[in-house]
Amino acid sequence: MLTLTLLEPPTVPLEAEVLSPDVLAPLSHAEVRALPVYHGKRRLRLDEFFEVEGDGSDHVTLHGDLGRVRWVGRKMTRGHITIHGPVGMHLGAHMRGGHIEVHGSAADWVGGEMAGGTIHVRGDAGGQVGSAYRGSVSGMSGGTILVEGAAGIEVGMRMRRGLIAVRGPVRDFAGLQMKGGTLVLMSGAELRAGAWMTRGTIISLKPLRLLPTFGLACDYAPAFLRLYARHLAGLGFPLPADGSYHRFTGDAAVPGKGEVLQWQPHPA
Amino acid sequence: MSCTLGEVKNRADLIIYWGGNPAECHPRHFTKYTIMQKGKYVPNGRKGRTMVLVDIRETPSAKAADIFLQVRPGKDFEVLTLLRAIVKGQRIDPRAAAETGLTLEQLTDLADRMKRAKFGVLFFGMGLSMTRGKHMNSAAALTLAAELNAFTKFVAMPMRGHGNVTGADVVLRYTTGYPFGINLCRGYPRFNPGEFSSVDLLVRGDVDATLVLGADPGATMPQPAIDHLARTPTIVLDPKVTHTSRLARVHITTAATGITAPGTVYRMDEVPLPLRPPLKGPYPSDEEVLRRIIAAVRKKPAWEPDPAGVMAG
Amino acid sequence: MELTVTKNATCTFCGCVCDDIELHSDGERIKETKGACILGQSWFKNHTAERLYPAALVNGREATVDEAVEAAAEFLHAADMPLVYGLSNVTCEATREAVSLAELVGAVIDSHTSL
Amino acid sequence: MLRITGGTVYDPANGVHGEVRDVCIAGGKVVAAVEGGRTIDASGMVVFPGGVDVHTHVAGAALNFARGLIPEQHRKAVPVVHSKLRRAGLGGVTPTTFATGYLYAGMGWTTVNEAAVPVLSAKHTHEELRDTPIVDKTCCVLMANNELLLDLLEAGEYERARDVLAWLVWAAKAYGVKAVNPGGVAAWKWGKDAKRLSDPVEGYGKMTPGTIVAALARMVDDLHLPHPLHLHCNSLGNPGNVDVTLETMKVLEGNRAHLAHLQYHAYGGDDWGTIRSEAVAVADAFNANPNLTADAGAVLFGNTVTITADGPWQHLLFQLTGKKWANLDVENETGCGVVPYAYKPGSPANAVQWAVGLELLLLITDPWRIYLTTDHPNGAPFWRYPEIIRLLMDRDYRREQLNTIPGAVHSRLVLPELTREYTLSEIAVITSAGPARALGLPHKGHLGVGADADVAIFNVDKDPARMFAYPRYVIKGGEVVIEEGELRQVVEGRSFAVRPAYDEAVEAYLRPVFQQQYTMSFDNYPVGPDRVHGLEVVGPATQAGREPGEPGA
Repeated sequence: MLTLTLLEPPTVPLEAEVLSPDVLAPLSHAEVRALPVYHGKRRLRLDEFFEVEGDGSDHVTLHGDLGRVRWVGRKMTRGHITIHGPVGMHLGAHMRGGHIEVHGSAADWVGGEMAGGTIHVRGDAGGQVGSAYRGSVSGMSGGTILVEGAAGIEVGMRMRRGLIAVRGPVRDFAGLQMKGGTLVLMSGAELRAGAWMTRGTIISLKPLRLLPTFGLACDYAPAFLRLYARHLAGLGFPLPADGSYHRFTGDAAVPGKGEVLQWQPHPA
Repeated sequence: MSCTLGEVKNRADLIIYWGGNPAECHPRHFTKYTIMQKGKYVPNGRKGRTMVLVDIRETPSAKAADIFLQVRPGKDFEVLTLLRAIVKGQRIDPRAAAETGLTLEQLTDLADRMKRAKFGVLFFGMGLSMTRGKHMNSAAALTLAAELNAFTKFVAMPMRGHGNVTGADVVLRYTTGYPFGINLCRGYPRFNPGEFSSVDLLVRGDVDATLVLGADPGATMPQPAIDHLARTPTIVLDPKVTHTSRLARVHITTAATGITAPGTVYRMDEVPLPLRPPLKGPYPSDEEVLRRIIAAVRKKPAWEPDPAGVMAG
Repeated sequence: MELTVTKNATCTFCGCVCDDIELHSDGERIKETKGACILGQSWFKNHTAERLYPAALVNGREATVDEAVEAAAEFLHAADMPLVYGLSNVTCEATREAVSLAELVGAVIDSHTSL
Repeated sequence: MLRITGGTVYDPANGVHGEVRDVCIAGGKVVAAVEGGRTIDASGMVVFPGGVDVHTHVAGAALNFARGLIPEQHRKAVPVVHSKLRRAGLGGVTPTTFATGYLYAGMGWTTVNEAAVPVLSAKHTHEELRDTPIVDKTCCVLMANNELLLDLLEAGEYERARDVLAWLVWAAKAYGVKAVNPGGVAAWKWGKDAKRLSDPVEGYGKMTPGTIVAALARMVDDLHLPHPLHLHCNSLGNPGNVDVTLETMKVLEGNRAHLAHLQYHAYGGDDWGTIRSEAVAVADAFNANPNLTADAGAVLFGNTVTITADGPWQHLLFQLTGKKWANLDVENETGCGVVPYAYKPGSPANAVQWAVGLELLLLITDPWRIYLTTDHPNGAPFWRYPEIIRLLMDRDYRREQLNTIPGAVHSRLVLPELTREYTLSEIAVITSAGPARALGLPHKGHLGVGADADVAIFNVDKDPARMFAYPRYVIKGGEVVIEEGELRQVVEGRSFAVRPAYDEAVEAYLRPVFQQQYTMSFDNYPVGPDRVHGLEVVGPATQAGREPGEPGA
């Protein structure tokens, strides 16, 4: 067990991609303390910012106001990171495995281009959850991201596989250019959900203001959804047992074969 | 999908302005580059061209247009996306289309004109690129133009404002690979719009000193950004004492670009042009002041980035 | 007084960057702007060769350029994460130096484009 | 002053093929002897003249356009971290300007020819070249779709066209004349192409690609430019384009030409499914035409970005790959397209392209006429040249690599049958001596007395890829820039330009036509000599006189 407590919030962003079990687990206490972090343009030691308790471990706990601490869990493949407090951008970016739990909010790019593992944010998340970085062909290609609070714009942009579920409302362009995977919106989204999507599924429990290039295909309660609902319920995101779904397809502009399932409380 | 403005002058028979008001913001655009010119392959000038204006309100530019299409505010992305679908022959629900403020008929007519044009051009302004959807609105315009090349020759380009912002883009790209928002804190260029864009950096309070040149954020940025500029050391190089100068720790008056300072600037289509300053002023150029600051920094203990601090892949 | 004529001058007010302007100036002010549009006219006439502003200000007080340059260098050098911002109405030659400076002080460099 | 002692010297231009001898340097030049100064002990090492790249795209509007299009590739690139010596930048498929200089010098290359410059944006190209350190530079201006020229040729005014061309070359401060897809880009302005040499060019009555090629090659020879017409043939990259390439060799009628990236012009077959190598036919015809030189335009498997003034080809690539595409047409002059691309060994078409580049290098008998290039970044980034050297020098390695492509493709190639292995001396020819000669730079590509002191010193290594990727020393203009494989000093490069003779009265013709067809002022069009960093006017065809666009006496 390794516990890191932020002494005081950094004055400029602190890039700390070393805060990953893959890097930390094999190290001694002293080695952990000496790891490099980047405070703006300065390379400094980890222990100049964090009180370090314990030796390197697959179980890492972070405490404090980490809102400016970026790249936690970058490229991690194993282990657990638990964060008590807010955390900065790029949490779990390019992650391949393991588990990140945030008791607080996370900034933009949670799970950017992640390929596997689980990220659970108890508070809000910023924009670009599970998204592609600028220019990349694909965003998230596997794994699970659960957000209990709200999320920002471009959630799941260009995602190819995996699951993103957001309990709170999300802003514009959810599932932008989505190519696969599932995006569950428990409280709906603002504008342009599913814009330019080619494949994949967006499930929304609230009505969405879809683009005019989406068409209503049918009204149904698909069998696979019951299975999926069981999986989601296990993650704490239960879908309603009653009602049915409007199934929209689009985006015809691409043209794409994505589907948007919008829950209807009363069967049509 | 772009071209230099002479291509438009010589060839374009369909000219669309979207979310811009050239009559007031780029007054000579019509007469020097687009609709009014007699082109090599458009010998009849204005008569040989169709101009379409798409905007949320009827600006003075509408008077110059053959067709004015009034889009409901915030629906530009929807209209461009609809056009992409219509161009590809996709079926659209007329009621859904009508929510944009334009009828399916109007949209289909525009799509047909675009496909039938011998050489079409779509100029998009800040009404598109700076409203809700921002870079995706621009992407929609560029994608539509690219896809139209399956039918005819079609280009799109932003109506960029402010003097030499295009030149900044050009120089940043060849020195760093990226057009704007470049982080050099680790000694090499990194790019992530939103993370390294000035407004975001200042609003979040991520930076702890700012050098401002060729801009007046103190007059244009949101208040939290201005507050941060006032709170942290700000340095301004400008031909005038600006709003930003007044909240800055340091202001240096510099020569005015093209009036008292020589050099190179780029037109919105990335054509480089020399400056011929008519006056000799009392102030040094930005270039010279920057060189002097560089020389002063070089006298201090060097900041050396960590060669091992490369964030791979 | 004899006016100096500058042909094919370039106006940098808007993105059109018209380079066919004829300027007539008396050494201190531009008196006539043939070919410029209404925005260009006011741009050219709004700048003169006069000394209307102090050479430099440091903490709101007039200073020499050398003092201001030294203060600027000190702030940027000392900062952990400086920002170089703007570049919308400076020459490419100035932008080129701005990149060099940004590199030297480990800054973020950004233009008006990102707004 | 510098003496390099004990090295095994390869200086094929002076008949030196692996002899242990000293190279002495003073004043930036190779000299017969020096007294004192530094000595580099190159015992057991190999000494080459600095590399010369006859065809690359390292600076200018098109490349810079591409840079902006591929942030995802930049993230994967090897960065250059700022230091006291080095400016920051990125390597990768479109290196930034400073990185370009470091990377070329870092593998012993000291002169590069930027092969595609529109006159309209030549100022920009020179700006970028100014920030491309160490290497010396030349550039070629794009002419084969220039409407000022085509209109004159259409009207039968050859001599005035030649004067215009000469004026444009100097206005751009260029070194050579480039022709890209002659007539095809002009047609592309209407969304059309001109693939065959007899195809009419959209917008013209008499012009065909064939007449344009013939006229331009003749003009370049009439003007005695040091470098022949730099020719990107029509129908680039299309299956079955071998006929166009062979016909192009004929319409040149004995005028000199340098055929750029020949690999992209040596295909048989009817479509992408049946594409096959026609390297034998192309090499045979090429061998029989001593007026020609060529560069390989070799392809290596991996990610890159394709950039060419050949707009129609780029639109086709976009349709084939369905990925990003950007196109930039330049008024009255040219256009360019940009498509990020990955060459995959599993793709039969890509496998053919990979093989054809090597085949041409192995089948063309005279190494003095074929040069190593990848048409950077089109076939592969230039910093991968050492991998190609290994493929040329080591047939066992070549055989291994053949196993990585689909077996069914072998029957469409001749590569499996080719046993030739390049010698070190031949490598020195195709990377330095040959391209220097083709460019007409007498002070480059050799180590004789009077040559520019550009020298690369390599460890002897069983693996030529490693050997040529990491020189022990690189000397540029007499200064040691790389030592023990590391950058030690950054020097500025020079820019060579020619000033061909033309009748100054041509300006009186050009001015009104220009004002009608262009959108900038005629007087702002030429690049002033003061704006070209390290400008050095070379070549026999130099004319003194007033600057283009400047008022006459």
